Amino acid sequence: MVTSNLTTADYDLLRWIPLIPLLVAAFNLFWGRALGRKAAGVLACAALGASFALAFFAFWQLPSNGMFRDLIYTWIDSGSFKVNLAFQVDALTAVMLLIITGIGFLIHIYSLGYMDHDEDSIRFFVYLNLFVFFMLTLVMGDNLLLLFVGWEGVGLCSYLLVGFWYRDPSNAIAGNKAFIVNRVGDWGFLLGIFLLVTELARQGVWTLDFVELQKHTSMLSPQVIGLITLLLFIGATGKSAQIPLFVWLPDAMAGPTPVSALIHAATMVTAGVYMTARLHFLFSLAPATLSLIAWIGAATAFFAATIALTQNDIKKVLAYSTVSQLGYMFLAVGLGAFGAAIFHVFTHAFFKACLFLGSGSVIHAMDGEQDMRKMGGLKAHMPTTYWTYLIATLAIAGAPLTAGFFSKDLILWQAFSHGAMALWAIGVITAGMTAFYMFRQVFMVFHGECRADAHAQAHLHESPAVMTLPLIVLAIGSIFSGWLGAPEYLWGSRWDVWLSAIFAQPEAHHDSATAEIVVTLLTLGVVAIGIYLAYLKYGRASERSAQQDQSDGLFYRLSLDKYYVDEIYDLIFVRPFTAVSRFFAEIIDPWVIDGTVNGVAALTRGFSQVWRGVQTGNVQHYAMGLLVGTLALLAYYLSQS
Amino acid sequence: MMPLNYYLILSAVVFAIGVVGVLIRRNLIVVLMSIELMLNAVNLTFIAFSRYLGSMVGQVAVFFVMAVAAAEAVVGLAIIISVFRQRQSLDPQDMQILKW
Amino acid sequence: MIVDVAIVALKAFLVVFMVLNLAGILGWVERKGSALIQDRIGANRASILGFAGMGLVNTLIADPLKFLTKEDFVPPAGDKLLHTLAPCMALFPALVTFAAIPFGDVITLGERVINLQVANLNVGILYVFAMGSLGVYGIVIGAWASNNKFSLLGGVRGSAQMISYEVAMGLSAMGVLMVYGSLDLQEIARDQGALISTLLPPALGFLQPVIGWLPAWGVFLQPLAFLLFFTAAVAETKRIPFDLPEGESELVAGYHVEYSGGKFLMFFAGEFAEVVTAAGVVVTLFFGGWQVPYLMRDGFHFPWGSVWLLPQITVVILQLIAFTVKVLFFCWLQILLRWSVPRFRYDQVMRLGWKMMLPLALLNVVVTAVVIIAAQ
Amino acid sequence: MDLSTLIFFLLAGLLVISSLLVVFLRDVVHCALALVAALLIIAIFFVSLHAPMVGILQIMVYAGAVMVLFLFVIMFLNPTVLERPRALWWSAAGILALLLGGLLVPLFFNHEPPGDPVASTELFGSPEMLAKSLFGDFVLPFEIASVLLLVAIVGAVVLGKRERSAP
Repeated sequence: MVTSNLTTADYDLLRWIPLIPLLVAAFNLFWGRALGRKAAGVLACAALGASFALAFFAFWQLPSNGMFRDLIYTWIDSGSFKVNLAFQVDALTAVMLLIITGIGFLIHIYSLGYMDHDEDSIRFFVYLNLFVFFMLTLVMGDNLLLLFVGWEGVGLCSYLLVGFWYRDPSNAIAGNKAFIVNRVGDWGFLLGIFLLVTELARQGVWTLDFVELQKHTSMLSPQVIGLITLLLFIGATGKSAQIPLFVWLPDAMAGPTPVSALIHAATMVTAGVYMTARLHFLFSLAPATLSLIAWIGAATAFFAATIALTQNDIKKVLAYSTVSQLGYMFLAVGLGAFGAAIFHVFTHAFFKACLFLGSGSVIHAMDGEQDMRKMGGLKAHMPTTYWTYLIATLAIAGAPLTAGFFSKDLILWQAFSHGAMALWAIGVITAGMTAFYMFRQVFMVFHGECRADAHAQAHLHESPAVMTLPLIVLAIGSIFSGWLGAPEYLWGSRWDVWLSAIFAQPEAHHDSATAEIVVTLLTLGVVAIGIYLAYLKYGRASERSAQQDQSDGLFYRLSLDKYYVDEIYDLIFVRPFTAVSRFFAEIIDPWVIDGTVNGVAALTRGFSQVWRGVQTGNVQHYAMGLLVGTLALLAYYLSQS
Repeated sequence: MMPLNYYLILSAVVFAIGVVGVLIRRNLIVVLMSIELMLNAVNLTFIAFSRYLGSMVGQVAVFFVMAVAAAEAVVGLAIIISVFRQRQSLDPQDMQILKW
Repeated sequence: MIVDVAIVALKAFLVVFMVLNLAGILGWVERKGSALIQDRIGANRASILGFAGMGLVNTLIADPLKFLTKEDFVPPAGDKLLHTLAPCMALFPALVTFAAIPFGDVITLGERVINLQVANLNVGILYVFAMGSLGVYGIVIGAWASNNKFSLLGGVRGSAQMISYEVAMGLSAMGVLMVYGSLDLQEIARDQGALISTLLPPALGFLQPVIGWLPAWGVFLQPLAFLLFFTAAVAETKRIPFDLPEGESELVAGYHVEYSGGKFLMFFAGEFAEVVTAAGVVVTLFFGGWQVPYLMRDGFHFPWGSVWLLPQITVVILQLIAFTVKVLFFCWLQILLRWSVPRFRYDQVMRLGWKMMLPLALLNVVVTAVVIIAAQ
Repeated sequence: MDLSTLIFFLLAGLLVISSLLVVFLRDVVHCALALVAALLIIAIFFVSLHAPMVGILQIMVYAGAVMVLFLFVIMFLNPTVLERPRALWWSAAGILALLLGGLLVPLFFNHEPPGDPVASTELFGSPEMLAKSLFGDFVLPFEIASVLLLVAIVGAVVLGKRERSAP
């Protein structure tokens, strides 16, 4: 493992990066109505812009091997156990900061247009700002506890935002699902933290501070580290929608699309990846856990991709593709290539946000219609959306010289160069499937003739500039953001240099550039095949209505119904649990517990009824009582002497 | 020169009588008087002890008892007056609303 | 042993005899005095052989006889026992108070030392106050026992007034006690024999020629205290201008409405006995008691140095005479007051006692304390 | 059975009788007078026990001030009804009180009476000695007592004052 030798510097500008969104959220919460919906939204965007500026400023001044700290105050101080409320920014955090504030800024602007017609847009912006605050706390916190606070906070905000349109019960249920499934993960995460603290305390070290932890992890035995990392990873699976806890993410699409873009694509779902990267010094000491992570990652990627193949809801497809991409990231983590994982987080943020926003713009145009089978031929009506969407699709599919190309290939090459051929193969196939379903989507939505009904067609329109501008920016980002991490045989990676101070990069065998190129070409081939199949099935024969896909076989049905995972979970976990709860709610609580309480009360009342007769209110009776007591004492003393 | 016990027993008896007064009288003023009686019984023991132990402390204690007794009598009587104004009676039995 | 007892008994009898007779005489003096003041002739019928001057003797003999032969009336609804007890309670304290007042110096006959004071208490002044405070019971009980609204009112007033003025009286006497540093009246009287010049602190030396030649009487050292004390004493005697318990104009006769005959006589005598006692106390505290200015044990020592030696017996007699004269003077002064000053209203009495005399007495105490500390 | 003993028992008998009267007389004023008598007797005991100062104070404070206050209040309120003692309470309280007396008395018999110290001088109990210990060792309690009295005065005034609003 590496011992972080970062040069620390105090920098009390940091606190304002998360604080500004919080303050604005509070302000809007109380005075937003007075301010008016428009102004409140603009204010929220301004907040994001400000903290983005600050973040960029900090990033600009940050040396790649340096760290900024900002101690606000000591939060918990009991004995030798101290937890500071302090923020830190190192190279890793800086990247996350830029993603969160930057993409968040764009998405806020987009939301201005998207939520324009919504009555509750103030509430929306409040939640959004709050989310940003918690997310920043998560990435900036200098200790595990603060990270956990952010962790729970973003969970809460995701719940609030998924159930934003709470008047439709299905949305509320989706929110509950997201929340509850996350609880399972958080349970593991919390246990992991406890175990870590207690184990270190047993060694006489009381700390949650990342730097301290990194210094002292060597004390722990491998088994303990393995257990800790496993528990922490459970948390990650919850937050980042990995098998087995991915089920909440697709349902979370019930929320407004900007939410899906910001929370469920760009930032929150990558919290798991960030956490593992932040604690890389732990994970890299637990090979067993790492391999498990790698396999789960790969499995998730593949599995989600197969589901995404057949979904007809435009956002569902994107949701599963997100899960699949997250799978890639964890694959990279599992290979110990944290840098690659973060890199993919970076690029993925751009093109997935772009895709979601584009889908949002489509849905906006179709006013609320999400079924791709009712779309088609929108290319003519909304060119900007189409082109940005296409670029983002190429990026995610991994077309050459796009962001996805670099990041995904980096991961695959890591797998290959580690000699994990199975993982590599899965990765490659998944890449192919990714290309397929993404282009299927493009063809179904934008090409062919329109299958929407006349009324919908009537008011098809391009989205306003406030929505298309972020699309363009993101589209540009989804091309060039990848160029930072180009492989050796091109102009080489600034990325690894930037993060080198944080992670000990597992040496990819750069000597064999030819091998790398060959592997890349192979992947490209598979991707091309995927695109071609999609074209065959949907692009060319676009006059065939998509409905007659249903005639396909069992495999298709399985995929379409998401392998019945939800049903299975429902059967195994939900029903028994609800049954038990009902038992407690209807038998134990009213009869046993209330009975006990009421019984005690009745008992007391009965006794009081008897005893209150003693209190006659007559002073002389009390005096008599005094006298009796005195006599008793006297008698006692006399018996003594 | 009397033995100490004589004084002690005497004051004990007076004290007991005072207790009886406090307990049985139905006139608050008399109750207060009985309390004064008890206090004086105690004073007597104080003085007797101070005489027999040859220390002034007993007399000082009596001095303070007097001060306290005076204060107690004054406040007590004031209370009695205001109570009497309220309910035209000095019988503690008529002042039993402070219960349950 | 026996002789000692005899001497004590003699002294006690002497004092009581003197006081009672003085009280009787005062009864006559008051009549004549009031007549004098109001430009009347006054009691002049009781003449013996046409010599009205003998009226004094008459009042001494005839008045008591007249009272004692009157019907002793007890109100039927009244409380017989208390009704009889009250006058005694009124008279008793006035008489016993005098026991603590020295009427002469300590004289030595042969080897025997005789203190011309009935009871030599080292807490004498306190004893005086204690007895004075008992005086109130007479009125209160009498008023209660008469079962008469007027008398009850008189009793209530009386108790309140007595308590109020005891406070002022005690506090004003405090200054004197501080100056002479003793509670023993005999010692206080003796200390007043000295000259102020012996007491003056060097800081006030420039006053030597002005007041140095004065005897160290309380009235010179504590003028304010004298005024307050005298006023309070008059109030304690329940006579005009402080006759609220009696209140002839509004309460008929106040606490002794229902009294007649011998009992009334006892009240009557008790009142005058109180007058005498008050005079005695005032004299003892403020006017040198039995002291004659410049008269030491062995004769006169004048401040300008000349000495006139006298035999002890002469000295003692001079002192006795001086004491008597002073007391008579203050009795006369009180009677003068009673006939020349208008009565107070009840609230005025209370305000005077609590809001004027009490603060002044406190002020006097404080100032005295400061001066004494400074003088040391 | 010398003179002093005789006097002692005489006074003691009087004291007990008067205190009994305090408790068992029915007229309040009689009770008060009986109490005055008891207090005076106790004062005499004080003087005979070489505490003349305290004795005189006893007369001044209790007989002179407190009891007069009692009488004043009695007359002020003038409760005409004679109270009627309660039979039940008679028995119970009487028994308990006797029990108390009976418990206290043997309590004293258990202890050896402390030896009479050197026959205390004339000075013992004189104002000087009382003042010395009062303003020496007990100066703080003394001040506190003064504060207590002040508080009592204020409280009494507040309580006794008839508030305007009252009819």
